Amino acid sequence: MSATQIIFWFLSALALVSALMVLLSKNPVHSVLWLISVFFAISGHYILLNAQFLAIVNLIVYAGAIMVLFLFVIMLMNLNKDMEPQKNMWMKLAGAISGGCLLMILVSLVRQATEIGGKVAEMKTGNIGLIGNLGKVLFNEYVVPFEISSVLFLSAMVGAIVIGKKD
Amino acid sequence: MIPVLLILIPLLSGLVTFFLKDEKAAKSWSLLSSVITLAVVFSGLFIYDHNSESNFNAAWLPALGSSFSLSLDGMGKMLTLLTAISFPVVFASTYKNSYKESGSFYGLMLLTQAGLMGVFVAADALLFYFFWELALIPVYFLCSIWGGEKRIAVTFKFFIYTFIGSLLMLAGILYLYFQTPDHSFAIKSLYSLHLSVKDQNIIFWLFFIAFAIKMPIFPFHTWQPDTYEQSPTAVTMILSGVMVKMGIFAVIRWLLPIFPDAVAHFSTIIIIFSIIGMIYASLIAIQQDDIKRLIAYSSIAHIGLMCAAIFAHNRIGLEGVLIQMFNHGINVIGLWIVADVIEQQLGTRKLSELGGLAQKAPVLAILLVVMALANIALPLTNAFVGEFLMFNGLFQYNVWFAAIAGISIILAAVYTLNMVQKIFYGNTVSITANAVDAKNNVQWILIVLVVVVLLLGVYPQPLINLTKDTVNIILVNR
Amino acid sequence: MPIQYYIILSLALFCIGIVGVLVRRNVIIVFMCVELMLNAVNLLLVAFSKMHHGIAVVNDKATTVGTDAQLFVFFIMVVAAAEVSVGLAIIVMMYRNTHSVDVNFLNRLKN
Amino acid sequence: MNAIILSALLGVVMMFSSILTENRTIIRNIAIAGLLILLIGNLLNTYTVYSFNIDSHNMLRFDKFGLFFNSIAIASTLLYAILSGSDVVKVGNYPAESFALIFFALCGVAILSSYNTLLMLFLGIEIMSIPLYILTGSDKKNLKSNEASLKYFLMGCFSTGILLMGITLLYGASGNFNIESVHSTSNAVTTSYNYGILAPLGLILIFISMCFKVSAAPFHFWTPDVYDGAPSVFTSFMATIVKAAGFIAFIKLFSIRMADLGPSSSIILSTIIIATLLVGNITAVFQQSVKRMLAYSSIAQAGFMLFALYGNNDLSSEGILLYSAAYSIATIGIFAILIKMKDYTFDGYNGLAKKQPLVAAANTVFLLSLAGIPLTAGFFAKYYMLASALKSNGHAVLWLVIVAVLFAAVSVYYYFRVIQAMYFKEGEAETTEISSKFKAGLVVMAILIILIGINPSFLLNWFYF
Amino acid sequence: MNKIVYLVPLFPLIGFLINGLGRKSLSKSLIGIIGSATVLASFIVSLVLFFDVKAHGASIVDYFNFINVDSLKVSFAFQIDALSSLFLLIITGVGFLIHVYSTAYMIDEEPQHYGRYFAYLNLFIFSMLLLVMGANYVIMFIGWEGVGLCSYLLIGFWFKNDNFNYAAKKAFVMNRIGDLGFLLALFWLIQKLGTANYADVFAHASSLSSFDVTAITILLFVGAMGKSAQIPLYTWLPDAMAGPTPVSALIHAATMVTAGIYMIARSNVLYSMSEVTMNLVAIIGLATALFSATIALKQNDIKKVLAYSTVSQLGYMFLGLGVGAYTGAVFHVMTHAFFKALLFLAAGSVIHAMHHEQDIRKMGGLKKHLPITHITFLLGCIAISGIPPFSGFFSKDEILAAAFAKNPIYWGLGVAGAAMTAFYMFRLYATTFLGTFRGTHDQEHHLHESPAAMTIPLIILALLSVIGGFVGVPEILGGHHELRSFLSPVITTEVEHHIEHSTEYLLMGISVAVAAIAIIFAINKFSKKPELAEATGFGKVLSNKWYVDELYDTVFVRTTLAKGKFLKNIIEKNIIDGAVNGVGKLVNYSSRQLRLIQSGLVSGYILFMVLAIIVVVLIWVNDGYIYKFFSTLF
Repeated sequence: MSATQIIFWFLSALALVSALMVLLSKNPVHSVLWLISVFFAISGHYILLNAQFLAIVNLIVYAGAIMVLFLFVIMLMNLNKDMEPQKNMWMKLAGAISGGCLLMILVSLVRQATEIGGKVAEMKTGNIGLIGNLGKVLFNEYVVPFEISSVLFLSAMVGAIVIGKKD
Repeated sequence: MIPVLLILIPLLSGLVTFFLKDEKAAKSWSLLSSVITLAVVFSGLFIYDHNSESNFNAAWLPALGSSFSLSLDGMGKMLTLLTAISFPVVFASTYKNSYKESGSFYGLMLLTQAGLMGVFVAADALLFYFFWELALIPVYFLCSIWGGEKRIAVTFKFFIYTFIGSLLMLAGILYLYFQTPDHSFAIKSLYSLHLSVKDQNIIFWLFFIAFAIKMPIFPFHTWQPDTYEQSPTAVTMILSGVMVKMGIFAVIRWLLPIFPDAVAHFSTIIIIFSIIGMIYASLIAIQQDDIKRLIAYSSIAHIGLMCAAIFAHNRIGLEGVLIQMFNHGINVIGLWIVADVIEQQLGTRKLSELGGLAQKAPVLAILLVVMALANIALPLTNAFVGEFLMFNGLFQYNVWFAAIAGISIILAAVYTLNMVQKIFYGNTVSITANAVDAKNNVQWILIVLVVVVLLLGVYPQPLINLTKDTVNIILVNR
Repeated sequence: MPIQYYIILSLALFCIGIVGVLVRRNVIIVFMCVELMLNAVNLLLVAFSKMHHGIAVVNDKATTVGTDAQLFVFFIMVVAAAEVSVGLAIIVMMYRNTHSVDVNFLNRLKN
Repeated sequence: MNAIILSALLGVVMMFSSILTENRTIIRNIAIAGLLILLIGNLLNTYTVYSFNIDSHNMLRFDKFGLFFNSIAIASTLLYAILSGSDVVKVGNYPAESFALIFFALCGVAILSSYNTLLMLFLGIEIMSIPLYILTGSDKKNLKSNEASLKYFLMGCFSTGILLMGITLLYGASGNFNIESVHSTSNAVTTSYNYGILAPLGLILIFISMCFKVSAAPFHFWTPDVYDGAPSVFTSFMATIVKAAGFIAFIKLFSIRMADLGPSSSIILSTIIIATLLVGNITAVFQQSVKRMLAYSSIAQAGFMLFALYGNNDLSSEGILLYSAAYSIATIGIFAILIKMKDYTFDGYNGLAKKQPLVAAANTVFLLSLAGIPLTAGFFAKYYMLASALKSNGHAVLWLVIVAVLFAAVSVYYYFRVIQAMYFKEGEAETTEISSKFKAGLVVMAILIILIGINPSFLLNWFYF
Repeated sequence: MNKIVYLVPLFPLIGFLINGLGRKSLSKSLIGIIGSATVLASFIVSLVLFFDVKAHGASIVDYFNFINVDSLKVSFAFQIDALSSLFLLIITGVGFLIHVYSTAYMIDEEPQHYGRYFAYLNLFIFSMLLLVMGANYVIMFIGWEGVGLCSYLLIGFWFKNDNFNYAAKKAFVMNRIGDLGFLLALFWLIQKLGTANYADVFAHASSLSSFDVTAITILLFVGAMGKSAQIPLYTWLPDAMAGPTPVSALIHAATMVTAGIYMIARSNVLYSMSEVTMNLVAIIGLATALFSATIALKQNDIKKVLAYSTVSQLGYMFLGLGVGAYTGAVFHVMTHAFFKALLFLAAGSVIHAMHHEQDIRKMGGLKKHLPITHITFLLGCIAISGIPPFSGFFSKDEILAAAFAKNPIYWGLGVAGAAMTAFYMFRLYATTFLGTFRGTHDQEHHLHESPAAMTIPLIILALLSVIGGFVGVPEILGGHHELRSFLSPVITTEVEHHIEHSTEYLLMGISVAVAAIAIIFAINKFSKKPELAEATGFGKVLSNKWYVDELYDTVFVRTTLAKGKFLKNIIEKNIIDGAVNGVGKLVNYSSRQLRLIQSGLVSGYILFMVLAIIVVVLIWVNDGYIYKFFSTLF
């Protein structure tokens, strides 16, 4: 087993366990922290796939900005206790089972997919994930969506003000 | 040009009527308009009786393969005549009744007339469907606004019931449209269709249920007595005099020629249902205490016979149906007029509360008796010829069907005479003690109707000649 | 690595996210689970991007195949950030009005 | 391109106008003027006048269909602003921002009518949705509004996740984000697996997410609650223009890719159509609030619009345009009247015909149109939908058409309850003040509906012009 | 001569119109004159036609196409031949007398009702004339229903009395049952032969299969049963006595009820082809004759006795038809018209004198108060009893002789019936006219002979009853039976019976003797000690008419009403309308249930979505099998 494989398995296990812990922790703050751990694991995968730009952005935007925002809100609301009201057991069971079923069906279908049989993801090589290459494409071909996403931000901004401002 | 006028005159004058605030003006205006329509029909029958005058074609939705094409054949002429006669008769005989917001009332009535005329002259399936609905919607408002106590629920049932039918028909029309080689709704294209038997057997029912509800035949009839009972009588006259003919008309015009195999295949079952309906409705009519409901069930029985005779699918029966459509319209309107007079004057329609009216209203009594006799198809009244031919046609189809259906003529005598007896004979009761005879307008209208009844009873041949060409088309197309 | 591994990994993460949405009542955690779903998608996109690039690069050294997927991930992150700002604003608004973050607490609109 | 850029700019203009003025009437008028400019801009674009010539690298493609839909959407919004603009500015403390958000949403609509890659689809949906989350919650003190906004947001995000997973799987199979199918020329379809597994699976997930956006059952659950909880003016906007845009996006993608699902596509589609018709129509029957009834009815209407996917021919594309126009005009009208009512229950409409005959008449026309009664635009809308399905599938689809018409009859039941209340029942329908301009607007819309109902080419000729 | 044929029905029609429309403005005397004169005019024209037929034979006059559809051509045509011209004479002649009688009998009515009465009567004559003059079955049917209508109107003439109205309705409905049979026979003819004209039908009758003929004739006979009050459709006729007495005389004795005989005699060609039908007709006729005779034995209403007597005599006529003695039956129609009309009118005279008292137990000894009535009534009784040389003897004897030739049992039962006839007639006579008066003093004080307008018709009819039989004196009694030779062009299938002359004399002797014994017995029994108490035992069964009315009421009327009620209240309300409303309720119910899914909980919604995703994926995995399954459904 090569080092890549070891790292792959480690990161995968970390991601899955952390994701599960997001669900299972009673304390919201712990959930946030576990989620950050998932993001780190995923960023690790990105690095493994040589998508360095995304790995960094993921850490900065997600783990850094978004999760901090979450944490901030939780703290603001003083929710760092086990205060979640108990949910209906049936609902939990149904949720878990149906989620499991969905996973089972999807996985079994994917395993039958012959069109990707034997294909591999390039590890550690390939330079498309490098910031220079991405930047060129982003500001050439992808300039329209890039600009358009500014509208998205504008409206999110307006929304945050409209909704969030205390009258 | 004639068919266009037949639609346009009531349509436009109806729209104008909505804005007439004065009751008198609305009444006179609508009466005038309906008389003009009648004159146009007559001119179409006697003066401008050319092909060019009775056909009209204009582009409407070329992209959809539908055109605004109208044509008047014999059956169409007869039914437009019936429609054109009915409306002035209804307006004149209810002239003394007053309605709140009469402008809207008469406006909606005239819109109904436009719709009915359209149904009878449309030569394009989509157009036909349009008029079919156009005739329905004003009636919905008429009944719901000016009807009796339970009007809202009852009319709503009526509306939804018929609307389901017409939607199914729409699905059928659409299906047929895509089967035509030139993608057209024109009646000619539909007539020349050669559908597979399997297709016919499905689409047939889509059409037939729509028509069966409209006619109505057993077991699709339950909207009818309630609706007749709850509607204002003027509307009931139109409903039963003209509107139920839409169903029969449509079966003849749109069903028989297009689905010959399905008609042959299902005729027995439909005739059986029609006959069950005849007996069934007659038996219930015997038990009715309300005049309007009684006439309603009687009408169901008569329509059942017409439906059975249509599906017997022979010339004699079909000819009988055609002339009976006209005759039944005249007769039933006459009965409603009497029912309306009684209700307006005495405030009740319960047979058990009436009696002895013949002493107070002899003229009305005589006129009703004639109408009642026409209702039971006594010879030398108009209905006899129709029923004679229809039973004849049915007999040719199957002896037993005719025999069993014939029981209804016995039952018809029972309930009709029962009604006459309970209203007019016996001693007067408190309600009828101070009754007076019908007003002049009603008397004259009824006399006119009675004359028509007798004239057509003695000499029905003009009607038969008028509709001969239709029968030829229907039977030849097979 | 075989692409199947990545697919299954990210499907698993995706479904964990779904289960989280289903079983948790704390609206913030529900929202976090949605973010988890988006991250699963991101991971898979990058993996696919590298897969397609790996196939294309055999023929053409300078190929840019796969860039679009990585940019897509970028846009997903952009959108997620925008969504989070709006979402947290909504949650804060709700908390202000009800002092609860229970997703089922507000239940006036039904039937 | 004009519409996208102009609407974004106008959104910014609206934002700034809130700084310049507090007068709500002025804000409304600016918005109306802006919409007018937008409409003109889009029409110019339709007739080959490009004010902005930007190479989108084939990410956006402006065809007649999309541009025409844009015109319909913008014109509908214009009508909406004229009729209900004064009510928009009454909601919350940010009148100008509300309009700004509407403009941003319109930007999303414009993107959805012209997208050519899945990326633009995704962005379009988000740009359209995020303003709506906000507008839904804009009545901040109202718990219903809060709840609606939260539900909408959570479920919207969830469906975005599904959409993204679908896009990803599709990308995994094909290596690009183009909406055209690479397999479209392949041989006759015999099994569902002809196109592999990843691509169809991705398509199914996208399909489901789109179903969510157009509120097709069983992905409709957000609709009644959100439409009910949101401020009525914004419900009006959401239920009409936004929903129609969702359909346009849906059809744009699946008219090309539906076949990739193989023969089961039609069974999936018909299952969803029937479920949608069933849920929408049946549940609407028992509602007591007109607003909630309209929410369910919008689900039912979506069921009919899904027929366009079934047909996938010239009739369906014409039909969906016609449907959008007919449905939008009628619903905007009904909501405009609803907003004026003091009581949103059916009983609240009792006797409206006596007090406001003109309003009641217009409302009747709108309701008749929604019910699909002939001589109204709604009839031809439904007609086109059914015809398109019958045209391409003929026999096999007949039963679906029959089911659809039966449900249409059910829909008559609840639409006519309003008519009954207005005309046949006694009561004192209380309304806020109704200006004569408002009435004039209603009359114009009613006439529009009847004109299209008599001859749909009145509208569709523009399409071919 | 053909040119005046239309005048025959036209006159009464004119009378109907004048009296009907002018009943409020015309004076009573004018009404009476118009009513009678129009019938007299018809009678005169009929006489002319009669002699014309006698001289030149039959003719058909075609007026216009009544119904002309495809191959079916029904023209409005009259056929004047021996049979119809004879009936014309009977109808217009007896009709005229009864009109004259009525002018006096109905004089107490208000003018407008008086006018109405004559209008109805004229309308009846018109319809009856159509019935017999028609040249095809359709015209006959028109008259057939027309007379039924007039019968209805006249039975219910005093419409204030609900019992009369019920009787009228009963008559009409029972007639309609028969009419249905007639109609079906008519359709059968039209289907098989494509025509309803007598001439064509009889010419092509041989092309009909024996089944067709039997069916047609039986169905026609059903029609005759209704109109001519045969078992099982006879019960309306006694009830029909609710009408004014002249009406009973005209319609329910002399003319309308004989329409059935006319029809069968007219269709003799067809009937003779079916042995089954002939036997059926004979048996039904005989049964009716006997059955109603037994009932007549115990009736106490003067008109009821006559009514049952009429039913019984009609039974004889059918017996005659059934055994092939068509002429005999027609002959009996004629003589019966004379003496039964006479008896009814005389009874009317009695009732008139008794101030509308009809119970014979309250009469008695009227001989001296009403001499003319008494004599004429007695003559009528003798005539009906079949005592030679009164008219009834010849006609009845001819039927009985033919019956003997066919089957001696028929004859035996016929004679028994004749004996009963003689017995009840003279019971009636003795109770009414002999003995002492048993009514109130007031009634006795007012007893008086009727006016001339009433007695003159009585006298004329009495004369005819006495001599009317001489047109058909059989050859063994030295006659030539002119009636038979006159009718022979129409009745082409008369069964020639060959009985030894000695046997025939013996038969005559026996029947006359039996009748005479019955008469003497009856006079003896009832002139001194009339039967005043309510009958007991078997007599009670008879006086209650074998409880047939009750039976019919239970079996038919009530079950029909019950069915109607059941259908109305159970089937219509619950099942059919219930199904319709049930769909509505189902929608409503499912609406209430379905909206519960909309639980308001986000996690619930998302759970549904996830499940739906699973389902959709599974459908797809299924590779279109579901699709194929559905597409094979259609």
